[in-house]
Amino acid sequence: MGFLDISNVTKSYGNTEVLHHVDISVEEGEFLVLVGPSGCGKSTLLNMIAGLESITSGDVSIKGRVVNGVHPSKRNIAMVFQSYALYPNMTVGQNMTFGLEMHGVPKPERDKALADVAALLQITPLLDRKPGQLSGGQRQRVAMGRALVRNPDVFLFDEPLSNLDAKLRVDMRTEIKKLHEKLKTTIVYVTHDQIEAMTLSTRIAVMYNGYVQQLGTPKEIYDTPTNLFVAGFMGSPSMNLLPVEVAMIDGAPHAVTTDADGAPLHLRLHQQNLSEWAGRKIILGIRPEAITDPEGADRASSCIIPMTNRVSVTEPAGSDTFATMTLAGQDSIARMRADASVGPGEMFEFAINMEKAVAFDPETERRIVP
Amino acid sequence: MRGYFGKTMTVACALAATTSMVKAEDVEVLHWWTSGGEAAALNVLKEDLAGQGIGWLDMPVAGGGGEQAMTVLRARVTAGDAPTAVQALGFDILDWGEQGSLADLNDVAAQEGWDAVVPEALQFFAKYDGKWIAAPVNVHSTNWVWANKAVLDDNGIAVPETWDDFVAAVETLKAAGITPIAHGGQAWQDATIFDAVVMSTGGPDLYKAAFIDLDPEALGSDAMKESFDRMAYIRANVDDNFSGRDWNLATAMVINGEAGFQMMGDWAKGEFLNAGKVPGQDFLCFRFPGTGDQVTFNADQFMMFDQGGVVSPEQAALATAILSPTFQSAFNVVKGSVPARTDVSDEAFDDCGKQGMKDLAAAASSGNLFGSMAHGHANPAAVKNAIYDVVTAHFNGEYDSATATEELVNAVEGAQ
Amino acid sequence: MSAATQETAIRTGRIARTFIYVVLLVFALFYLLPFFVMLVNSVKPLSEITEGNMMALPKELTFAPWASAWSTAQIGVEPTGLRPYFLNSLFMVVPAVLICTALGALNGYVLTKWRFRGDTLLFGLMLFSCFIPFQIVLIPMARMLGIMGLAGSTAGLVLVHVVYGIGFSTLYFRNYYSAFPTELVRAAMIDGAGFFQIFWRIMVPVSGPITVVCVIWLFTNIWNDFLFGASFASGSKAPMTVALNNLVQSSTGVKEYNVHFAGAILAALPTLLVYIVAGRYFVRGLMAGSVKG
Amino acid sequence: MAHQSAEVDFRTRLQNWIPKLVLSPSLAAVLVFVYGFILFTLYLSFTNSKMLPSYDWVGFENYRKLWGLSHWWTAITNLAIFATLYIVICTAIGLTLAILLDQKIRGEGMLRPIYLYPMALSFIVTGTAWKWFLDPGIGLENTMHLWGWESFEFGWIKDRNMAIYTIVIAAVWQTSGFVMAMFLAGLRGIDNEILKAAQIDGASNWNLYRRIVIPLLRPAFLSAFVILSHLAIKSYDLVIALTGGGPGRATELPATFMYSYTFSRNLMGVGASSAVIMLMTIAAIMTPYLYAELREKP
Repeated sequence: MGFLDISNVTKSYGNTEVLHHVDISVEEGEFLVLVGPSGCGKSTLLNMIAGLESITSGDVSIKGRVVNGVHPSKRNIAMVFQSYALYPNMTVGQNMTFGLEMHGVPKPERDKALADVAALLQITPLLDRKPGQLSGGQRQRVAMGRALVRNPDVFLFDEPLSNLDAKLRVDMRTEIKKLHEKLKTTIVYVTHDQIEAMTLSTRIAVMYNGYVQQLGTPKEIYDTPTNLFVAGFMGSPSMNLLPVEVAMIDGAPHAVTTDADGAPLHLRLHQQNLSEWAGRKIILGIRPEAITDPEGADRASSCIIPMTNRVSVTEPAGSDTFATMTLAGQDSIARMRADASVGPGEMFEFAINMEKAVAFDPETERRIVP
Repeated sequence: MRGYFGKTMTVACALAATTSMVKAEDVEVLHWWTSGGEAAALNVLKEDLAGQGIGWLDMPVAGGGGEQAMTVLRARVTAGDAPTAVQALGFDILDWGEQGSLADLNDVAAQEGWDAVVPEALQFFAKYDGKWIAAPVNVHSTNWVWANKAVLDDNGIAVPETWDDFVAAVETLKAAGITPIAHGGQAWQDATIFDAVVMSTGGPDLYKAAFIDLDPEALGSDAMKESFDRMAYIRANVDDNFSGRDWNLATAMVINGEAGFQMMGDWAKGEFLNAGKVPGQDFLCFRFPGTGDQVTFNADQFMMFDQGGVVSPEQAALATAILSPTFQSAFNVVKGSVPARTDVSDEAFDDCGKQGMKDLAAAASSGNLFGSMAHGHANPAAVKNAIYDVVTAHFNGEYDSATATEELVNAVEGAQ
Repeated sequence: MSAATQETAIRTGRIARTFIYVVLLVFALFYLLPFFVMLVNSVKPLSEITEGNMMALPKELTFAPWASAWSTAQIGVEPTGLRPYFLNSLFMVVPAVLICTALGALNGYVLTKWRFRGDTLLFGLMLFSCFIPFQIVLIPMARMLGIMGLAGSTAGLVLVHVVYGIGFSTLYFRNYYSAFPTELVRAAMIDGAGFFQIFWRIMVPVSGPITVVCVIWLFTNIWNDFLFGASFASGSKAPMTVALNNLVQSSTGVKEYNVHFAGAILAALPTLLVYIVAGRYFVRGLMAGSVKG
Repeated sequence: MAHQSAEVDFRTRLQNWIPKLVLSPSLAAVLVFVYGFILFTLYLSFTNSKMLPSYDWVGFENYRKLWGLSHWWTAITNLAIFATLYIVICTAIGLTLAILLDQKIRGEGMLRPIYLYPMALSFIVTGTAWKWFLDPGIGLENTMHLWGWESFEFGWIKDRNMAIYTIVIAAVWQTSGFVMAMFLAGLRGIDNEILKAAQIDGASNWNLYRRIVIPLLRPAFLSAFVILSHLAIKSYDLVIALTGGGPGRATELPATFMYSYTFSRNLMGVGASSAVIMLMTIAAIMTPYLYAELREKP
């Protein structure tokens, strides 16, 4: 039994079930990110943990106590909202200590907690201001401060960074990560941004259509996505998903497809069990960074194969250069070193790390486990 | 209604309630006499009661010649909170009598001998089912004509005795560039003239048959059509601006010499007096031509609401005070009307007042005293208003006389 | 200048501006005219009114009508003027407005922040109640007040005004609160604030603008009501409008128009004051919610 | 809340009930004092109630009578004319004034209360001022004549075909300022960036208002419509003070009709049936509006 247990939880509005049998167990000090496109049920799940929405069936328990139906304020949780939800009529200090006041904490203790947290977040000079006088980043800090002051069992974050501009978002991301490492708190964090999910979490739950599609460490999620949705959703640029046919060539399974000019292309598959799929179609998933210029190829890999193809577009992104080509009749992206010399329309010899390639069953959309 | 339950509810209702608990020795009086003279006259009554140790809770609601007060009364009675005494007119009193809400004043009446001094036509409205249910205060007669004496003299016009005299006088004034008739175009004012015109045209027989007996034949008769023609003539001789005008602004036109005549009840006298005019000297009052012997009246009375089967001593005192000759005289001198009892001395009254009293006594004894249709003393409210509709529509040119006569029959029938 | 003004991005030329000012002033005249008629005639002797032109300025200036309307005019049997009734109105209008505003705010809060199945229907029912003509409720209302023992009392009158004011006050607050972020309420819930604590500490402090709108609306309507006042609290507890009506509507007495107009202006002073003082916040309040639908 | 495996504390359960408890007094009041009374009126309309409510059932007799009255037809025709003109003109004037007042006008603080104040006055006496003003003999027409414009004519209030329009004038006078405030608030709430963008796109002022601003004011239009239609239907004081329903019965409205039949003519049954017809009309107009409005924002 974990620190925060979500067992077999569902949520229905009327006859429509919007969340189906969710099971997640979070250990103390873990940073769990719920990620998924909007409408996937991640915020609903968070609100159910918070007690803001009722649980249709199943249990949520915190520290071994089932909290279904327990008032939000009695769950010893704190929440940071997307809009920060700072009370406009109160000063920063009042905002941060409102929860303690409501819980009957005496004023001297409140003041001490406030001073500590304000120092930690470096917002001490702002305590007498009203939220309206703060910048976006400052409000974000205050919102976090309000949660920290409570010293709760679980922190809940509801897309806390999505209202910030790009640079601030990266800074705050780092800051949250630092805070977590320092305070070792248990966090459930909702976002639709897979980079936030990857960078912050100790574990990720990818959600879609009311189901948890995959629960695992960032590396598991990234390298071995359990299905096509997770594969496509996680990673940027997203994984190239190529419809290919498996054929046995020289006793080894190969993916048979076409290149940009329509010429046949045979890619040796790393997974031996794909022999069973000979003559059938699969979807082959290759991350952009597994298709590189030969100099950039991963030398540790045991299965690098060459492929010549025509490049249609190149996008230098500073640290890398992305090359778009047609593979299996669709646009695919390769990630090359920044100084790789390639131009649009040119033929180029790529190196593909087939060890990193994953195969999916086109019928079930699930990964074919090696 | 004010039982135990009611009180607990009041307390339970967090709104701190201060209900109008009428103290035993107080009378609560609903009336609509709020203008200076009227209220001062009523104060005589209040003082009288105060002399007997009876308090007066005043509850004035003006508007629409008592209509507003009647609406309020209905709310009060429905709420189970009826006032002690309520000013009322004509058929309203009988309607309340029919509801059984009024106290039986027969004992007081017998003691004071009301039957002998109150004219019979008036008793009709003060009694229900043989029981006195209201104490009459005054009698207004409504078939008066008011004239500016200077204007009449300047144009060599004598007081017109007949319709033809009147037409001649009107023509003379018109020729002289003076508005012959001052009038305010409101339904009740139109109807006030209509009362007099019908009385003049068809005599008391037509008036009684049409307005009191509601005889369809009388209502549709040629004489009725003739009356409408005369209304049309009057309409042709008021100024273009008459519509919607208050009656007292019309009176002001006579006072200022802009117009020659106004047909209006005796309350118009107050306006003349208030403007410093002297009856007989500056202005004249006479009966509408052709109605010299008749009086159409309306009478204000006070109904007494039943206080649980008995007439309370306060109600008896109030009723007695109302019909006392001193109050009758004091009040009516100020109000412009004449006393409801015919044995009051006319000493305190002015010329118009004296004549009014004489006319009333004469009409009462000769059977020429009739309730005014226009003022709700000839037929019930629904019928009255139905007649108003037709008279007003005709006066404003919507119907010609033939149509109006026809519509009158239909309207009265429909309202019964 | 108005507090609600914000920089308008639209530019207009000189001729257009002149035209705008002319139009605005013409309308100002249109709105002021009846008031001018009332004011001018309230400072004339009666004789000047009955004989002359009512648009003309007074030849003889007199404030006697004002004094009379306030303290000596005949309202009932006693020549009390409007003065005693002023307090009656105040005792009626203040509690009614306070209760009705408070209920409206609470209802708006529930209907936007504590939604439940069927809440919209309930709101629709409340809103539709604004449209009921008062004439038809008079008799049944009298019966109810009688049953409750509130007939003829100020408390009864307050109850009546509260009941028929709730529709609009709820409408105003509901529209206002629906634009207020629900996350704040959720944050306060997690912070441990209860239903009333959230209302009092979070909602009320931000409700200033809409409260102004609601109070102005209710104050004006209740202050100017005649029908209920006359039916449920006449006599010595009658509100100002009933007294004014008694002053103005005498049917067979002498009509002192100058006193009537003075009385009318006196009776309207509180509402005029409310409009002038709170007028600037009024537009701001409307802006903050009620017209955003 | 199907699965209650854990401690559900009392406070939480209370918290779930408090909102409904808070709403219930208002709701109970509305149910009894509005809907209860409507049912009562409906019942009365089928009885032969005269001065006071009675309980003698007469079926549709009152409705038959009602529709046979030329009076009633006048009243509903007048309401149609009055309500349409009143709502349209008030909205037009309110919108125009709001737009003009939004042009950074000097003295806006002075003008606004002038436009608004009529709403604060009761028609009991303002009606008299209007009546005088509209009276050709003593009001505007007379004044114009005195000023030398002899041919000026304005006698609508005395003309039974035109009198209803004078009611419209006075009603517009009373409420258009209020409507102006609503539109002004709407205008002030519009994001200036939208206006700037439209100007950069080359829209003239006219087009700017017609194509951008007025469509954005939709909520203000709707609020104005609710308030104006409710005032139009309830207009009573106005008619009584201004024309008393005259000349003749030319300016009778359903509200005055209802009052007159219920209280002056002691025909409460007919009065109740007219009230029922009126309520049905209101419901027919308002329900689709309320439905659309309330459904839009779930």
